[in-house]
Amino acid sequence: MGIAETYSRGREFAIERPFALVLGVIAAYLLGDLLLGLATGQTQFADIGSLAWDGLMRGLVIGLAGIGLSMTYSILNFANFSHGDYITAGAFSGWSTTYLLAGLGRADIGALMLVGAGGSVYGGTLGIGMLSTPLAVIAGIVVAGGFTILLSLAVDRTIFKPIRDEGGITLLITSIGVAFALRYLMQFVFGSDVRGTTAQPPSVGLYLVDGTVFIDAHDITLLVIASGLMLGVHLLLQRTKLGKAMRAMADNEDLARITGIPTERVVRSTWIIGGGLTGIAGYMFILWKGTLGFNDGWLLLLLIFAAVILGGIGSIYGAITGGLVIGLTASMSVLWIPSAFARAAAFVVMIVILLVKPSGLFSGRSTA
Amino acid sequence: MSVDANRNATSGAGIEDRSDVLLRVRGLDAGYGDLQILTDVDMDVFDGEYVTIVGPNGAGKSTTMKSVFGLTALMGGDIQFKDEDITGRKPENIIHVGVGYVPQNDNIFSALTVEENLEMGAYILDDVPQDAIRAVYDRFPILEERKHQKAGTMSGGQQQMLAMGRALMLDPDLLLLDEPSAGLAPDLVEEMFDKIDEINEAGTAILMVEQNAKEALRRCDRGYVLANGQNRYMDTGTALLEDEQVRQDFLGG
Amino acid sequence: IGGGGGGGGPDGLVVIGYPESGIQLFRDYYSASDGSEEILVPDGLRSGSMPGQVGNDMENVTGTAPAAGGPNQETFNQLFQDEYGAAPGVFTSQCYDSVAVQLLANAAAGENSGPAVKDQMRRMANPGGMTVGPDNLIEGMEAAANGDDISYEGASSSVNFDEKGDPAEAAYSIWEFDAENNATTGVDKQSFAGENPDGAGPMADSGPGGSDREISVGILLPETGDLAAVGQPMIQAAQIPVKQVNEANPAGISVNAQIEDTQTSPDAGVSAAQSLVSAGVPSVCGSASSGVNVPVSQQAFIPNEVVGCSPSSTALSVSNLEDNDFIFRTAPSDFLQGRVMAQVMAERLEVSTVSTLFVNNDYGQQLSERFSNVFSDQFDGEVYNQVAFNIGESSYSSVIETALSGPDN
Amino acid sequence: MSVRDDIAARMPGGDAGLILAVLATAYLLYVLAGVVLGYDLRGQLNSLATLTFYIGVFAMLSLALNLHWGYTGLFNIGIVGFMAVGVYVMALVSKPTFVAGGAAQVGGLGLPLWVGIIAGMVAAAVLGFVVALPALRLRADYLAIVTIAMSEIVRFSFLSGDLQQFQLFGSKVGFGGGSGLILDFVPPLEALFQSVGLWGVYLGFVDATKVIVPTNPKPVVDGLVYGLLLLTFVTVFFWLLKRTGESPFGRVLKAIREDEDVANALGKDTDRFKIKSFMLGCALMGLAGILWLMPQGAVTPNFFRPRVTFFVWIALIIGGAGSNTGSVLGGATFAALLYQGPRYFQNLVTTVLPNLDSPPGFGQAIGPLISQLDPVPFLLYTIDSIRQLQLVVMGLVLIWLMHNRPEGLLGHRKETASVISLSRPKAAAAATDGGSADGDVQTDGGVDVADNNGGVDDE
Amino acid sequence: MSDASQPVDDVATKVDEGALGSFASGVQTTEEYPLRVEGLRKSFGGITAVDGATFQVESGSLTGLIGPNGAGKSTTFNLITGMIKPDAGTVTFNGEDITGLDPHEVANRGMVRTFQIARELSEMTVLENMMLAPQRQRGEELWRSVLPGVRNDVREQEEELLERVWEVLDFFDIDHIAEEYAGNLSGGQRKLLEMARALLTDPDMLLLDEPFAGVNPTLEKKLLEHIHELREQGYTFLLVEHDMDLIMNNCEHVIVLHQGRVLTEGTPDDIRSNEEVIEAYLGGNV
Ligand SMILES: Nc1ncnc2c1ncn2[C@@H]1O[C@H](COP(=O)(O)OP(=O)(O)OP(=O)(O)O)[C@@H](O)[C@H]1O
Ligand SMILES: Nc1ncnc2c1ncn2[C@@H]1O[C@H](COP(=O)(O)OP(=O)(O)OP(=O)(O)O)[C@@H](O)[C@H]1O
Ligand SMILES: CC(C)C[C@H](N)C(=O)O
Ligand SMILES: [Mg+2]
Ligand SMILES: [Mg+2]
Repeated sequence: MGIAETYSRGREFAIERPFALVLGVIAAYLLGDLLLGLATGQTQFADIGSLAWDGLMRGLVIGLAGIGLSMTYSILNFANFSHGDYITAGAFSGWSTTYLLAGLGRADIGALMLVGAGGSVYGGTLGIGMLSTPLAVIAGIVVAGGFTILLSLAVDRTIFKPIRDEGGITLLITSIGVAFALRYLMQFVFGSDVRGTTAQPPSVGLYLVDGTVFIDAHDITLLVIASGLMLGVHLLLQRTKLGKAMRAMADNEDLARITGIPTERVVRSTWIIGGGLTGIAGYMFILWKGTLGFNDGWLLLLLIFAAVILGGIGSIYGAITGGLVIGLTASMSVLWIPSAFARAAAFVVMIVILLVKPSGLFSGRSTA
Repeated sequence: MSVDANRNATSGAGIEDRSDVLLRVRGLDAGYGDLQILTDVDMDVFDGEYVTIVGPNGAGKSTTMKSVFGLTALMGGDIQFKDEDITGRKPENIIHVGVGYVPQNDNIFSALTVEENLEMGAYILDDVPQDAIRAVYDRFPILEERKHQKAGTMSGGQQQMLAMGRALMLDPDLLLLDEPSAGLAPDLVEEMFDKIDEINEAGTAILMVEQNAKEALRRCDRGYVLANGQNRYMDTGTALLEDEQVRQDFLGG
Repeated sequence: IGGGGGGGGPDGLVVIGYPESGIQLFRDYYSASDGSEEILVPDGLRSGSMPGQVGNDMENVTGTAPAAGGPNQETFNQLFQDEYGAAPGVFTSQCYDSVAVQLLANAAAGENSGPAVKDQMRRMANPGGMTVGPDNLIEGMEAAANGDDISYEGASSSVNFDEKGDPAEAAYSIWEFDAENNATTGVDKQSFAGENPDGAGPMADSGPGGSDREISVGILLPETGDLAAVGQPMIQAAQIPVKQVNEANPAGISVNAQIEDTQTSPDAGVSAAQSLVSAGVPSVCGSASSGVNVPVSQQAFIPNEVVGCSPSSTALSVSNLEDNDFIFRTAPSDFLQGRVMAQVMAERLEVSTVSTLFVNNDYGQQLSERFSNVFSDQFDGEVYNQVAFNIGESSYSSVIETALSGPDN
Repeated sequence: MSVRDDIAARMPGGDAGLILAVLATAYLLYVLAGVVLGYDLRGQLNSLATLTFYIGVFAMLSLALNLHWGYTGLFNIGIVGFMAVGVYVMALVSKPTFVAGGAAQVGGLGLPLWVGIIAGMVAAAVLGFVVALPALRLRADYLAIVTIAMSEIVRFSFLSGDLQQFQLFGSKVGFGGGSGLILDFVPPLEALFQSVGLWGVYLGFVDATKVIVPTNPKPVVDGLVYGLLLLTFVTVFFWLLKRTGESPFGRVLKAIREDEDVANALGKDTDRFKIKSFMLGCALMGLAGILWLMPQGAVTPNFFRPRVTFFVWIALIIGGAGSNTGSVLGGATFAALLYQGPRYFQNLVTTVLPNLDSPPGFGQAIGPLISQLDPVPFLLYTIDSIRQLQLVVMGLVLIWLMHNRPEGLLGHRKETASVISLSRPKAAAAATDGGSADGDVQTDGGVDVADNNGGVDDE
Repeated sequence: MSDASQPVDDVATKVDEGALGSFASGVQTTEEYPLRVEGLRKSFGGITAVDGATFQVESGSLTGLIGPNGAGKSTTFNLITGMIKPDAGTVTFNGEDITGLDPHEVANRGMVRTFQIARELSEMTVLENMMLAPQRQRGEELWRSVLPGVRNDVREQEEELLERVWEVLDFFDIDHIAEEYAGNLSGGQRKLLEMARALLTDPDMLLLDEPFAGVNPTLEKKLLEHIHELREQGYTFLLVEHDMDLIMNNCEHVIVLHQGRVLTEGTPDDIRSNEEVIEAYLGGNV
């Protein structure tokens, strides 16, 4: 049936079974359709391979950025709509650094710092890439993480902290304000143009049954860095008291304070971890796709929300799994539906999960 | 001994002079936001003492407790604990001076398991004191049985026990209990009071709010009656129990 | 096919879009394919920055675009170069022409009134009378203010309007990217003369003219949004005739040009147009993309009797607007460009199987449709897929995958 | 503690007075700006018509949102989705049937405009129902995410080539894909006046205005009349929602907002109430969308980006969620200051200080500031970019409001959810005279309970 | 759906049935045992909270439901009132099978519960909280509330309801906080509000989950008196309470729940002397 046995309570129960049945039928149909396509040669293995790889890459970015969102969502109890723009901010700060290091002496410093605003410098011309300018890229990653940490701490300090007691929706609305301000400030500074950031990275073609799947150096970089960071966070939360304190706070903040948890410090740690991952995710996203625009993070945000909800708010494994599911859905859905609906398909998956299992796949298994 | 209704609660029994004072609240004005609930409340707890606060619903009993723990808007007065001024300190710091608190509502982490709740009780220590957990389990065996259950799915009474257990993890000098017996089955009420006696006898001072007033006053050393956010009576528990006026107005005859 | 490897995919691709999304699209294309397809792009993607932004030389890409094929193209190029120190981009000459004709028509009309300017548009542009171009615009203005008849010969074309307000003749250049110099180079040119190369349609018999007055003109082009890269040089070009006139003050005439940004978005475009209407401009150079031009014309220009003359909106639907003759354009309809593209694809690139990837708006849809019809009907080609893509996505891998796969997937 | 503390109490004329005062101020500012900009009379009227238009649409939308959020606690951030469905369905129904050769790529069913409008509202309500059925069981923030995702799905659907054109009842219809639809039906005002047989009268009136606007007065008059029409709709929305709120129905909605389980345990079929409230709000959003786009001549899917939804939220929050008067005020303030304001500001600056040569990019603007402490280029650049900064300003306003006045301009106003005042009835309750139903519109809810001990009937 | 959609006009008609007993609008119970619970079972994951509970409640009685913490009392309430759905078993109310109905449907049939942990509607005033309670209000139909003309009916009904509301507020001694937001009440005040609100729904049967926990003894006494009064008018009460004195002195019938099952039932005296009960619950101190 494809749907794991899950215990259900109360009302969910009534709707779960028929839903599961319908879902199972749909899944079977899709699979059959795909197999038929493969058999008749309509669909090719290499197609599936490249789409799956593309989806995996996207999923890693979404998952990495999702961890931060998920953490702040559960601990501070609000859906942070400015998270997408933290991603963009991380990307701009990191790429500004990369441009500067890669292009120093070859172009105007102002143009480099503004990441080639208005077409003043091209990343391709500077030959930026993981293999060609590794130092510039690594420095960019570090700065992206660091800057986003500072940004999120500053925003928290000045904007979220004073109204922390007001409840999730107040904070949510405020975060929409932050998102607007941040996004268009970045547009003001860096311009509204989309710029290409890298030279074409070297790639290898993997031959897959009936065609080639291209995997390039930046795909590999993304894979390595994202999995490394995910593992790191897992260990951090598992090995320290922080993880437990975060869960306690997520649950009942007043009581957490009464039991002596330094809540402000926990909040800060949350922003530091979440912000850092988010900034790096932003940087890696740009490295992978090769273009940078002021809207990038915002466009990703809804997919990240989908991933986080899918996985279960507060769970880092949920965020990662959700990210992969959403990424793969968005990419691979074109095997069945017109590509115009690729993003829509990801949202539909999220809505369906919300109906079947509102608390997400990994509900309850929070941070550690 | 009967107490004059208008007499200032703290003026009797030579309380001002005792030197072994643990908690001293003077002239406390506090409330929520701009709304003032407490007016000029005075209260003392001495080393190892067992003090009960009773009073009608909405009198400000819980507010008093919360104020000691830094959870309300303070508008005046001061609070001393062991000669240290803790007025206006944050709750997460107050626990370090040796005060434990079991709130009236919302007193467990519902998404955490029972055992994790207990561990959180000892958060400020570097390591989880296994013996403290053991001691709690010995007191409340049901908690051990359910140690991996989500606390939020425990019954009302079970939650109350868990909350007590959590506050005991640090072996505090003063334990603030807000209606610890509410919702407990009679055997447990009894047991709970016995436990509190035990805890008290082991040296922990208790400041407790109870609606089960007769039982509470019977057991405690001293009691306060609070009404309308002000001190009304203060005396030994038994004296209050016997006071006709108090019985009539506050103890249901 | 997972990129170029196996068979089954088309040999050629037509990509219709704008630079902002084109960068991502081509990046995704180059990482999914070995670049063995012949790619043909129209005017929208003619931007010299593309190879630099894409990080690839884009050698397999050929382009078409309405040419700056007018008699006075060189003069304009020089003017632009002098003013801004850069080579003029796509549609810049059409911009110049649009504003220049409006200024002449306004001078001839002698009042800042939409209907009056409308009546003079063809009288100034179409043959008959003194020949005026970018180099002698000042004399032309004097003559127009004097009530003389004028035939404007532009930078982009001869600028003769047919009865629909479209250019009566058109030229297309075939171009390639020049990655070295961040530029595009024309490699060929193809001209069309319509049925009435001299234009047609109603116009005034004479113009009252008048001196010592201030002429208003609006410029409604995209400074931001998807067409920002193309739009900014267009705005610069549109300001050249204004500067020329203001410097020389022919017949005491000065120009007050009001610039508004459409943000390449219909609703922002309509508000911007409303504000131009409120400011009382009788004619406007704009708007750039067809997706904006149609609503702006319908909502703001036509009812308020303001002349709209777009320098670059090429969609077929613009010709068919019920416009009371208020809507003109100096860029030719994609009816022609679609044909040119089919021809280039079939004859120059010698490709017989293609897919198209088009930006999901008026321009993309209609051009893709037109191309596909001509390509299969007249050149015996086969069009596998016509794939729409939406602007502003962060990845186009899946649309590219679809476009590169076999027929009808 | 008083249930109300608000500005309206200090305002002569109460709520109506407050609304009028705000509107008057906005109009005055715009007239002044027009004078500085050198608008002629025609330009002035045009600019006021545009202002009225946006005040109207934002007031309507925030009223509808107030029903969802202020009353029922449904966090809907998919407003554009319902607007889109409203307009598109209306277009599908009312566009004339397809004829080849026109500018329109597809046709419609050619039914009268009012049929289309009703169909559009119904469609929006039905979409609301579809979203509501499953989503209403979800937490507020989940509902938020589902609704915004839904609005994107709607946009993608209208963008998609698959719905671009299809056959319906034998006519070639469709949603036009990314090109959108040309709204080539009879202009709404013409349709309206013709349906009541006043078209001739109207044309006569337009002719008469030639005294004021000598040439082609029609678009100007059309714009103004349409603006007034919108304000009429605002009044109708207001009346409808106020009655809805101040009733036992509204009371249940309020209870749902607070704690759904309690309402349910008290015997209220909460799902039904929520669905009704949600559908009503959605239908109104659909209508607002129709009224917004109907006169625009064309509609494209990308108009319906989420940011329009957020505009409506900002408008509502400025005014104060939970209050209908607040919603109107918020809509007006938002439209006048944040939505239309920056354009005027920028034009004013360029008119007053012409020939300012602002630097082309941020780099050139900030350079002199850093190297020579010369702020002029930066300021010029800032003014030149005011339109982008407009959204920054909106964001900051939102943050500021949430910090300093989360209850909105109108203050903490809780309109009592009851048809009558809830003060203690006099022992011998004054005989009720039933009150005139029309009186409802003027008083805006919950006349201070404490001040009104005397009468049961406060209306 | 339910009959909520057909406004019944009798809601407010019985307002003046005498001073304190005015909540009655005629109890229609004809059954001897309006509530029957049979084989009710519910488990959560591994824990069986209610395990085949079977009991019935006699018409017009004040029946106590007691048992150790975690015995399944609140869960039983939740199952009866439809807050959660049982795994097995049936609930019959006034002869009708109401198993698995939604809470509002149960409430509409005349059975209303209060919550162990009071749940007030914080941002509504006490008055609004109270006005919410009465069933089948005409104005709950949207069109009636909106359309001119019809709205006058609604207004009339509101006025009648309001009088009743004030009476009840007076009785529960919370009239002085009538205009306060419910969220600002103290723990005990919330309980009072909760019970007052439940009574206003005019039920045949009330399920009270520890209504006196945290209520001041003086007030408790007064409330009890009133419960007795209502009972004499024919209302049925099922009461969860841990205060044994209270149960013993007030209930005529007591059901003891233990580990989700009925351990025993009977008169207070039976219970008091039952070995098993003493063992499981009373701990020998009665
Ligand atoms: N968060 C709050 N905000 C505003 N007012 C409050 C708040 N909490 C309590 N109050 C008010 O403060 C007063 C005292 O409340 P408190 O909870 O201290 O009473 P209490 O003596 O503990 O009563 P109970 O025995 O019923 O628990 C009450 O009138 C209550 O309405
Ligand atoms: N949602 C749930 N998930 C898991 N276990 C639950 C859930 N709800 C209740 N339980 C368990 O079911 C048992 C019965 O709980 P219930 O709340 O009915 O007890 P109770 O008799 O009301 O106790 P008390 O007198 O302490 O309120 C308890 O052991 C509790 O832990
Ligand atoms: C500026 C151009 C690329 C616009 C395009 N020709 C269109 O009609 O949309
Ligand atoms: Mg209390
Ligand atoms: Mg219970």
